[in-house]
Amino acid sequence: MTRLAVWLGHLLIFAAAVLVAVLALGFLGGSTPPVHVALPPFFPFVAMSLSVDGLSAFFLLVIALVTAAAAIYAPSYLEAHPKGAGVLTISLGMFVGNMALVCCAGDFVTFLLAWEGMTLASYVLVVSDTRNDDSTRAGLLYLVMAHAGTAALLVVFLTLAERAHGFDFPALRAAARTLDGSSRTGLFMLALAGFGVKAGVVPLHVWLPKAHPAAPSYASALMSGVMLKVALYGIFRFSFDLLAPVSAPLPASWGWTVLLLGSASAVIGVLLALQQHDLKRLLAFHSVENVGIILIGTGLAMLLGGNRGPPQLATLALAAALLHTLNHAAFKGLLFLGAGSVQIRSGVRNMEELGGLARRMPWTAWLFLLGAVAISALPPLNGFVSEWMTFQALLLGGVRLGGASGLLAGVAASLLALTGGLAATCFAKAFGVTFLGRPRSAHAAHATESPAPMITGMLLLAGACVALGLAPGWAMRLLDRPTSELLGGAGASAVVTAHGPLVLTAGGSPDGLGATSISVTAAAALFALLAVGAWALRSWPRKAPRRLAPTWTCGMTPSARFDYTATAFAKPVRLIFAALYRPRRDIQKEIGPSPYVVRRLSYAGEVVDLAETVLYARVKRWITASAHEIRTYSTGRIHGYIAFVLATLVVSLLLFARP
Amino acid sequence: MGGTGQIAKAVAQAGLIVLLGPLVTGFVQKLKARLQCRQGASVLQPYRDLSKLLRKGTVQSDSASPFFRAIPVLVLAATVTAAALLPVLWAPAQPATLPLGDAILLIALLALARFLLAIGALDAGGAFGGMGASREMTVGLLVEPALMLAVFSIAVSVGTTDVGMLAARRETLTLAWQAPDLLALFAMLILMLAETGRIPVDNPDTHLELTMLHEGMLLEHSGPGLACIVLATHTKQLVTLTLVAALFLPLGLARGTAPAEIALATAAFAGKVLVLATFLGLVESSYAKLRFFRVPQFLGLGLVCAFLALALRIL
Amino acid sequence: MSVELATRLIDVLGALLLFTMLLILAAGQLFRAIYAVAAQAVFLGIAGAVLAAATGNVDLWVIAGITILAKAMLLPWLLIRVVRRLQIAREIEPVIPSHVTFTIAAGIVVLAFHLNASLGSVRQAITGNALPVGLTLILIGVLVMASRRKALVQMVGLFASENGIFFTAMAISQGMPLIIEIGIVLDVVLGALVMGILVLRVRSSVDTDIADLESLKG
Amino acid sequence: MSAHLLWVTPLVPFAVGLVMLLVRSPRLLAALDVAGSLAVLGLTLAVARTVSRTGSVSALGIFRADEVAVVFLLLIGLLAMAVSVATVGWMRQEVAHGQIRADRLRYYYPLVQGFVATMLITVLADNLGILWIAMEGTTITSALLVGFHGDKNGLEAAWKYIIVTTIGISFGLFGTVLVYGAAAHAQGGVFRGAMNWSSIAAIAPRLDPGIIRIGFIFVMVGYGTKAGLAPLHMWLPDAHSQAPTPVSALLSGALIKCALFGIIRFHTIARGACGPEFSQGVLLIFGLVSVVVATPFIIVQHDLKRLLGYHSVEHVGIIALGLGFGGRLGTYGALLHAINHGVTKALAFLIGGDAMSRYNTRDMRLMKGFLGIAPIAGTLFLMGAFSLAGTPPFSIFISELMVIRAGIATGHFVAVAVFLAMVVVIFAGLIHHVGQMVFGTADSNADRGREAPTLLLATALLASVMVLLGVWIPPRVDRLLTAATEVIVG
Repeated sequence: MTRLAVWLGHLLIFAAAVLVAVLALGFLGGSTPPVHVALPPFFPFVAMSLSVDGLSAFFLLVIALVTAAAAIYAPSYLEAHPKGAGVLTISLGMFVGNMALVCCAGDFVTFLLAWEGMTLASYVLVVSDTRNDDSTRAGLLYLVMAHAGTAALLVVFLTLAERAHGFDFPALRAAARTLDGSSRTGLFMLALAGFGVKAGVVPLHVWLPKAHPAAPSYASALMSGVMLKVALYGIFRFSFDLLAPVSAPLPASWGWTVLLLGSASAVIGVLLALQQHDLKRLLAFHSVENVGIILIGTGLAMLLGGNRGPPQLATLALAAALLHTLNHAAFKGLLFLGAGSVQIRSGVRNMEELGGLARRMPWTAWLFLLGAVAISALPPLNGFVSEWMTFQALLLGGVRLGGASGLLAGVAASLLALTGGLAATCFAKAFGVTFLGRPRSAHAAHATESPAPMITGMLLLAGACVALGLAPGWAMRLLDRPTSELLGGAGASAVVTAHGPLVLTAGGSPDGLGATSISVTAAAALFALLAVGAWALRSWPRKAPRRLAPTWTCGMTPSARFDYTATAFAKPVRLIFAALYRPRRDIQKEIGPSPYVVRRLSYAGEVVDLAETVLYARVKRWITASAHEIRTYSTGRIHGYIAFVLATLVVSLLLFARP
Repeated sequence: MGGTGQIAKAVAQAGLIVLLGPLVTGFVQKLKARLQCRQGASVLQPYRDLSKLLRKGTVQSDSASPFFRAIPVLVLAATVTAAALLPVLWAPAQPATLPLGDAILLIALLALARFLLAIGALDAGGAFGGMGASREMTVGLLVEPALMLAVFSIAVSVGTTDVGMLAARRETLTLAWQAPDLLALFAMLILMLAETGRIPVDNPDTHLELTMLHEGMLLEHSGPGLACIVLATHTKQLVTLTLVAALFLPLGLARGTAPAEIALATAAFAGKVLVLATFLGLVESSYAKLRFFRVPQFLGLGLVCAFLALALRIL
Repeated sequence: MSVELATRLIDVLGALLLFTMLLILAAGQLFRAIYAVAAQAVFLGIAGAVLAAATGNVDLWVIAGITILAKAMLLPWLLIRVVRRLQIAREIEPVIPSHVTFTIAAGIVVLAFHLNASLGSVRQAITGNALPVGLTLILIGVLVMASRRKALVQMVGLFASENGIFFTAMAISQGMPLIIEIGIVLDVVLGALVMGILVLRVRSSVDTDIADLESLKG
Repeated sequence: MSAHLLWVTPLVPFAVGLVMLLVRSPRLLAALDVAGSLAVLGLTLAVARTVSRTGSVSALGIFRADEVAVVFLLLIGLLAMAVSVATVGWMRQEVAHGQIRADRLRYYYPLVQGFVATMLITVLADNLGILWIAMEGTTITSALLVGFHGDKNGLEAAWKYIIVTTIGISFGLFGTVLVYGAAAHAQGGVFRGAMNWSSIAAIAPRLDPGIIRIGFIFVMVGYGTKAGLAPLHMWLPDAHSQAPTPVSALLSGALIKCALFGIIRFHTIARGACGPEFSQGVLLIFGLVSVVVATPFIIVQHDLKRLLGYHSVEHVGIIALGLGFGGRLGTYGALLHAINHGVTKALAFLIGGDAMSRYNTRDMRLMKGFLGIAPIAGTLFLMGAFSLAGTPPFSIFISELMVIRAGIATGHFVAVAVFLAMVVVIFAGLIHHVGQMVFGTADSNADRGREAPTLLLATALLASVMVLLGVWIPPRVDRLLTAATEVIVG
């Protein structure tokens, strides 16, 4: 009964997602004017409305893509994890619907209500395992930070609304025109903080790696793959649209801030991800990294936009950011779904207890590998395309801007390069330790392949990864409307795929000389040909036999104990960046009769997230301590109560009695 | 010039690199032997090893996944694709109509090869593969950004990251060398040592488990598979040398297909590679291998130089 | 009786009220405090009578009568009964030293007259110094409650400060409407009853003074 | 006819209470209780209808119902009804657990009815003296209810409550006297109805500002004590935590609002006499202080009912802030917030009481997995907590939004910033505590009995109001609130 309901619910969500995707594609492909729908009045003082333009449509597409995959995937996932399936289905629907509403909102009340609805629905998903204290704590942290973010947004919106005497975005836009520079920037910073919390920008990211893994995996996929993007939508909407000055480039300080935050998030996110053993936590930290990459592109677009640089450079940067938004949704969704299969089939999330799954769950393994290659920005998949564009934009933009901003772009470029290398290392570890080698626990040894629907969900996203990687022209056409709306000028495809749909071009080089063009498609084709050739060479018909033998372990009988663990794999990095990790390790050693005979050797180590320990822990401690301090002032003595009343009266008489 | 012509040239140059790769290794080995007052094996020894390996049978780890067999192939393919992106003999006159790729793609392809190799090493299980993979990836994550920055510092001066165009443009600029170029070159030389897996970062000759980086990952490969990987290694080495050459000594590159031009270009190429290979040999026989955890400092130097080069260019 | 005379008399009575108030504040013994508050109520009643005579307002006579009945007889009687039932030590221990209390009281008086001085023509609406005196009585009454330990003393203080209110209320434009006054007195008496009940129940259940309970805090 | 409703409305619960004194059987008492409060609700609705038709109505020269009164009247009626329905189940539980002796029920119910009656009079009074008398009446009746359990803590709370609030109330009386004096002076002598709010408000501009200032301050401090504004609030957590649960619900939900009603009445007069800045300034300060003072006590609180008590302090502060920010928006928001907080807090108290008797403790750290043993009530409680914390789609979010907006509109950026910061911290504290209590697994000795249907009925009703006002303000309510705002702002 419930089973049927759950299936129906998810089918409904799937259908809705497909519908939205089709509509969004049509909208992005066509040239229909923005849609505006007025909602019936719910509250006095307020008129609510929906409006969809290019940007909204693009983000709707992002939402729809992952939602569709998750909706296929979820039901059979829930069968293995039966608690509260009904609630989960409903809250999934609420969650996705609210995200879509945020992207469609035409006024700030709708936006805010949908925004908070999104938060609450995802909170329900996070704490869905009500017995688990960790997820409860994670949910609390998530809610509190989200709430703080909302408070910031509230101030921004209300300040605008006061000048606008209205709530719909056109009015707010008009009101923002009348702002002076400093208050405009102040509002932008507030909005950035508000959205940054949800987007997991360092140092506001601490809730993210706790909350995302706590949810059911397909929900984590949606949170990491999509919800962060909804926050980014807010940033795009505010910086380029609502708060933008009429006929001047965006203030340089905005671009600087975003670029710096982006670079920091990218590097710190991936560095922390590298040290995780919990597969889903690792993926969550990678979301911080990827948001950073997106913000790098965004910040650059802010710096270059408004005729500070050649228009096509700004377009390139923004297109890179938007494309990476879509790409990250695809591969991060794929990876989380894969991790979910591992978790549900084996029952553990800790890589150290996994291993050897590639032979037991081949589909999951290969799809996860595909996602890993994509997220490590390795050719020929989609991750590489958007990162290539970002690099080009940084490079050419850096030259064009020169000076401090240019240098900043250079720094961002180097950090981005570092990020790529770290990500590759991290996923070599994640894939290798989880799926390869020998199983390190009974859980892993008895895991079985997950049912077809789950695989189908992953295949959908995998297909997206490949398509976005190999056919950039198609993806660029999706970006035309958003880019030209936000920056004016020609759309993305006119700039990036000027030399044909299969060729990526980075135009606008300083001395106008020929731009750089590459064709991932051609390279991939060559790669495929060469691979076939090499395969032929490798399996040349020869009499020499092919036999199996145990792995070489210096002559001892190999066992799972010989396999390299995740901790060991990440150790070099841990040592290189020790200043940041502050690693802690303690080794207990039981020695036998002679000090050279070691009975047992147990190792425990951990690294810290500096933002958490330095910032949040201290603030929390301070608040609690002062609260306890204040509390001691209320002795339960009635005389104190009376004295307070008397004192209050006298003081307010002294204060207010005379005009 | 049509797209097909370009592809043809690219494939030809790639083929050239693949063919000459082992020779370079042989040359370096010979040079080292001489410097150690040994006779040393012939410069053709690498070819013999390869043919021997190709004829041998395969012993595969029983704990490896089916994917294990595909890895050498993919590694080789990735490396050769990277080779196809380099200007060996020809420098394109104008932007290609059907471009293949630029320096970023090249570095990314090398990274892909490294990634796959690491996966393969972890696949068999066992400590050495894991250790090799971990260390190789660590070195890689330090080398890659530095390499990119060095390339960028050149690229920003001419506004493109297409290696061929870079070479052509810098040739026309008649090597207007400035401080950034020197810094970049210095960085590049350091990185070259790491990227070709040579002393002081790695030691291609050792098979003592605890000191292996690259070799550690190859332990479980055998026969034709190993052959593919070894070939890939040779190729990668020559690719790195050629990249350095293209960036810093873009001399005598042919424009057309006239025999004379080609001859000149070949000679120039041989000369450049010879110089760099000699450098490799000299360093390798005059330095000791660094402890692994000293390597980051060494590479960090390269990283800093590359970054300074880029910064100076932009400012 | 002429208005000036009434005003002078009211001022005198106000002074007496203040004096009794100080007696309560200084009282070291429960009974003294109770008698003082009773006396205060008597003066209050007299003040009502004076005003009634001055203005010929019949209601004020009634009010004066009620005041004397309820506040000068009923409430003190109630208090004394409770004290007897409790059989507690009759000393009044201060919570804060008495010289501090007196300083505060002095400050309060100053404040009251200062505020009164700040008022404008409206002062004619109130006979004589009724406003500052009433203010002082109220505040010092509360001060007594805040600075003395026993529950009963707090009740005494409460009544005293209510006397202040009544004094001002009478003096303001010949008193409030009769029903209101009656209602107020009724409330005061009821409140006193409830307080008495509470005090006794605590005494019977846990053997301590209710004003000393301090288990609820934070 | 319609005018007579005004004195009939409070008379009904009085009569019911008197009848109850003669009744023994608990069932009959409960039935009478429910019937009485249903009648009250009906009457309040009738009054509301009359007022919405014919504007303000007055009777006997001392009663008067305008829109402001109706707002609070409806709140009281709704809460009285919900609470008495919930009491049925709760009382069975208490008697079963031996918390209350069955023979004392016949004192409990009449007191509650009397309490309700006095509250009704408070909001229906036109004569400020009657207002004061009724207010003191609520103190006396509720003080007996607070101490009803008769244990040491209960009596302590009752004592603190009655003493402190009586002091406050007497200040209120003094303020009333001063205002009355000013009015009488302005009109040159006493006259019929000189003490009526309607007539005083009518001549407010002619009143002497100096004495009105002093009077308003006294009323503010006095009725503020009763309303639990910091730093006059200290009795509040004691009383609200020690009272029997339904009474706590009424105290927090309705009584506080009655005190605010008193303040609002004088606020209007003061606006007229000394201009809006003065009284708004006072309200603003008190509101802000209350919010700030409540915060630390909330985040380190473990006693469920004390937590809710301190939370009431915060919300009263918010209402005062709304009035202090002033303007139509702020006042409207304040009134709406009064309703929302009343409904939500009653809901929280009712379910909290159920939880307390299930776990037989007040310490939230010891109540784990409430959601597990009482799924429906747990869900409702979680909703209530989120609403109290100010998250949409619940009603309090809307009213807080209006208050903040009013603050920004009037340029009180500092106040708004402080307020928002505190709201976030309080949110953290509240959700932390509630999460502790709701999630997890319950230990074995928790009472896993099925949930009392009457409790669920009552709380579900309140919850539906809470959610409804969160997503949609019906036009009738909007009209009412707008009219009330007009009455206050003038």
